[in-house]
Amino acid sequence: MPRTLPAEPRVSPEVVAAHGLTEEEYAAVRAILQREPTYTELGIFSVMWSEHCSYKSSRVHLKTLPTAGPRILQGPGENAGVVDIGAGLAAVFKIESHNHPSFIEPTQGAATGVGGIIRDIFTMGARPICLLDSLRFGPLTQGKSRYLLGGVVAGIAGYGNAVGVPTVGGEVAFSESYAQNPLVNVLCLGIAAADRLFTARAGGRGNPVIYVGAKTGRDGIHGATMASETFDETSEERRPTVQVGDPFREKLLIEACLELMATGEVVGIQDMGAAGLTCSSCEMASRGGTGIELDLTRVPRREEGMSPYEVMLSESQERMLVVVRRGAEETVRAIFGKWDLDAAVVGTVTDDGMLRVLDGGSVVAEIPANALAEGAPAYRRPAVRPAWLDALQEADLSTLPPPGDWGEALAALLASPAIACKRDIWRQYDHMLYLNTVVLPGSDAVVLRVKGHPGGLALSTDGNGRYCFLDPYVGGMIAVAEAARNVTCGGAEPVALTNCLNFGDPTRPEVMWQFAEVVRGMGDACRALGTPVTGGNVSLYNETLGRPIFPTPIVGMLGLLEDIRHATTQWFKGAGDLVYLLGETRDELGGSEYLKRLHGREEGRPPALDLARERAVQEACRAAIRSGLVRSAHDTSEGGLAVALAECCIPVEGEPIGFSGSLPGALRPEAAFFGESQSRIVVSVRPRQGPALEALARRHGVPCTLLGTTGGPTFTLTAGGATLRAPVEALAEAWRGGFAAAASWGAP
Amino acid sequence: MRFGILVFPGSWSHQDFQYMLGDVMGFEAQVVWHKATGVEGFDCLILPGGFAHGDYLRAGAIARFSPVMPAVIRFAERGGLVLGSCNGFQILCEAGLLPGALLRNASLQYRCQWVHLRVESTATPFTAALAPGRILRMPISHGEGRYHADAETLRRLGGEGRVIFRYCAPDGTQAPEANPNGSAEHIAGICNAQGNVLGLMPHPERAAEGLLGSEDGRLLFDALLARVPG
Amino acid sequence: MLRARVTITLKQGILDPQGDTVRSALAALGFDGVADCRVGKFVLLRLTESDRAKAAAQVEEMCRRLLANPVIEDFRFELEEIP
Amino acid sequence: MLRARVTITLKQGILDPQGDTVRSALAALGFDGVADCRVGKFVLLRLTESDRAKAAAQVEEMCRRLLANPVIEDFRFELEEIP
Ligand SMILES: Nc1ncnc2c1ncn2[C@@H]1O[C@H](COP(=O)(O)OP(=O)(O)O)[C@@H](O)[C@H]1O
Ligand SMILES: [Mg+2]
Repeated sequence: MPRTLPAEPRVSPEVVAAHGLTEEEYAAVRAILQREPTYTELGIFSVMWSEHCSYKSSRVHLKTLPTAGPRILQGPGENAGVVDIGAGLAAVFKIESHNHPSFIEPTQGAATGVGGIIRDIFTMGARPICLLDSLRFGPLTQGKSRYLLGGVVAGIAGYGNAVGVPTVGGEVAFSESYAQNPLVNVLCLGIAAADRLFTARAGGRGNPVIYVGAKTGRDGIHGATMASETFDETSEERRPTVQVGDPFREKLLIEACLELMATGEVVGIQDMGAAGLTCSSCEMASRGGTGIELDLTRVPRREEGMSPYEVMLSESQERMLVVVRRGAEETVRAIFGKWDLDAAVVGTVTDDGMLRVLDGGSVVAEIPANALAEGAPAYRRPAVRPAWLDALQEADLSTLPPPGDWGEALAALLASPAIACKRDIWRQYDHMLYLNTVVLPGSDAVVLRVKGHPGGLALSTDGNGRYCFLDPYVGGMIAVAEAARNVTCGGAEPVALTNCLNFGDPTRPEVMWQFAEVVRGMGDACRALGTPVTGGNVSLYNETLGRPIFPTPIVGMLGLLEDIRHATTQWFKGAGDLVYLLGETRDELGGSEYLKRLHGREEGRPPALDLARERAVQEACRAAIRSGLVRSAHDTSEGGLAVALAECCIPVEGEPIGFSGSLPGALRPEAAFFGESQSRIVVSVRPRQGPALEALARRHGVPCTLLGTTGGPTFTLTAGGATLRAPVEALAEAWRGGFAAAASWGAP
Repeated sequence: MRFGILVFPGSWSHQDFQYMLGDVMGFEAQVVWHKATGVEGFDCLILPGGFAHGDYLRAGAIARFSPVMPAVIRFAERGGLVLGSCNGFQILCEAGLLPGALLRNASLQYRCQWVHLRVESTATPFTAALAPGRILRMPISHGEGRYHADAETLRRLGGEGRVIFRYCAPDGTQAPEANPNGSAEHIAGICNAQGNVLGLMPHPERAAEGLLGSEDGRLLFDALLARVPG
Repeated sequence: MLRARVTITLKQGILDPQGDTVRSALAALGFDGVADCRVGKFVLLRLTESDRAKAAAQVEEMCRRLLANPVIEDFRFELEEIP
Repeated sequence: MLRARVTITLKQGILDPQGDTVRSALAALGFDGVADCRVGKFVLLRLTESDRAKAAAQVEEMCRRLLANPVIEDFRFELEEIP
């Protein structure tokens, strides 16, 4: 029976409620312990059973996602997913959110998010080689959104650059729904030897449990609980939970941990992320089927007078927990000493299944580890289709006033911050370190070579919250399909994905319905496209003052190139090439950027998705790339065909190349130009290779339409009896300058 | 030719230099931990990019006191070749091996991008085989690369042919838009009076393979090969 | 004329990696008499206001609204007369 | 105990884009009484030395060797008694 320290507050009903536990959950705690918890134990239960750590609302749905495949070495359940990429190598990757901290303090919130996801990767024994950032803010017409954007980008740059992991891609989108609740999702990928992976399991009774890294302070106590609450007016006052990242220490931690792993002495290793020492110790014990006994007096600290409660719940950054073979303590100390990092034996592995916490001589907590981890509650919460959805979906989009000038409408879309070139963001990130970036940011997917491998990897993050808002099932499918399509355009075969699910308060039946539908859509798309889910992260309670964000799944797709020479970009390569459209254009304007930007409406049904067609189009595109036909490939996404073609014309730097052509058929012009029909890819080929491409498409059963030719100073597209014409220079200016103008970022 | 590539806590380009010099160019290249006290046996030392000691306080300020630095200084004084790129350039300035200092970029933002450089002088072995005026394309990646020196120093550097690279437009002209960080006189790289110590903000190791978009970075080391055979 | 010397530091208890690193660097140089080190920002403002009380109120307001980040930083300032 | 408050600024004549940016940001917020703004660094050192003269000599030396770079920066410091 643990001793309650005299200084600890009494566990009253109010204290229980303040810890976010329901009455039923508290009853379950008492049933597990067969007594009242101490204050420290209450804190431990509260963080471990928080939504953030326990996935209590989402688990039943996540279980429906496909997670297995011949290439999958590790699916969900460890710190990151692992994919066999051949040549004896494995790609280890995962995406994670840091939405709530980034709203309170954008720079440090985003920075510590980067630090956290990097730790998840090297924990598995992989050297982190790249990051991608997926961001959502309110409209840039609002000063607060510009401030958050600037702060978040500075935070990612500040941490990622210094720690030496290049940020090679990402995406950013804007909507009023994120104004009080920005999203900051960061993906990290690392490379490991496929036969030298590490897991977060505590094994071997008597093995030492070693704390390594930075010292513990009162940082972010209850961060995990904060990420499990909605915001109100007082949120910005929750100062003490803000943590400051130290990329320098993290860099040392990466090197020291990889060096330690190479010694063969490591039994299990886990980073201290949300819920710090608590989460890492009970999860390692629970996964290993063992117990852990910790002595808090041995935990390195940087502040005086910290209580056991504070030490267990601190979320100080840049710390890891390692279990090594007995007798290897000195090896650990020597390696960490070389890197000027703390390493302290703080406990031992036991075989009684308990997380036992000692403070000096007395036991301050004693809980079955498994009850905290796998044993956390799981709910199938009520889910109800929102009543307002029908009206939104049925909105009449048949009679939209056409713009005065189609060319100006295109320029306006190209300058829209959602579509405009994001160079102003990515040039603040080192995106070339490690000499891998073969296709730089700016194209559909980033392509990385992998040293020691004949091919490489392509990556893209995608997720259209507006589509999901208008139809979560279709939106969920499209998130997967679009990410896969981007990777295909880069010349790679999509093989697996990680995802971050950002939603509102799960106790609202409408939000829960959105969640369930998005997951159902993602699962169907994953099965159809053969891309299992290797893990991810769920971020709920993304709402402020009762207004939830758009349901926003972010998919991070991993693609594999068997030959790095297949790396493909979206840009036309010269004048006189033929431009084709793979796929089909339908009358679909619902949920489009055109509708939002030019008509201020976020309504209608998102474009339909036929998964068989999607798969065929992507296969055709990859086959064409592999056979050497394709000079450029670019999928159509936000802004539709006209925007996609214009983007092919405009490289990030250098001279744009014109285009002239038409889309046959009887569609109305706005749908032809700007509708966002799915499963379409624009490719260019040398003139004499047109017939070969057409034959290849026919073999794949994919519609293939000759649109026109590249070259000249103008961009001309005819469709539905209308002609869109603009000087390609003017379009280039709109696309290249749009973002800086909207973000009020000065020129160089 | 044997290269020693220094590694400070927080360095990150040493791996890239080792790959470029060793795997791509076929030199012997070895990393040297900053706590080493000797640098015997090397013909050329590389101080790579990164954030040594987090670049806390000032870039390079703490690294210059690393245990290895006295040996680096002796090596340079005896005429050994030293190349500092990015953070390495900053450390060389802090250590007094090169004049001036590198300040925060005028944009106040980090910049990672391709730039063009004009070879201004052949006063160092690294550029001895290149024609002055030649344009090279290489990436930069830094937040503190704005070169500063007092007027007298700038005059001397110019007069003695010690400005080795200046940022320029693709056609070689100098324009403020082509200066990515606001450096004085568009300076991207300088050398010491003897010419054996070169510091530059760009990353030659990132421009050594056609796959990555440029092979111009190799030229600095090809030139070396031409001068010091073996 | 008045000049404000504003110093801004991270709040007590918030990790200051820069300060910690500088302290170790000083110790490595032999300066072992530094018990603690915090690194912050310094802002020097030349003011057109010549009334001390008014100037102080203005600077206080500038710190609150822009110069310091109230979430993680504390500030302090003094005014000095300059020619 | 003694505490040193060290302020470090860019030398006169060196472009300080951060100072200029802060000044414009202040002006945009309506603070138009700022004639000039410079942004520098602030280092707060808690010293174990209790003798003022010795402490001052130590801090002077720390500034010269590490805290400030004489090519670009000036420094100034004061000592204050703390409990
Ligand atoms: N926040 C960001 N950080 C880094 N790169 C970004 C960011 N936002 C966009 N990019 C890059 O800009 C390009 C276009 O992004 P996006 O418009 O999302 O493309 P797509 O519509 O093909 O998904 C991509 O190469 C992407 O990596
Ligand atoms: Mg795309």
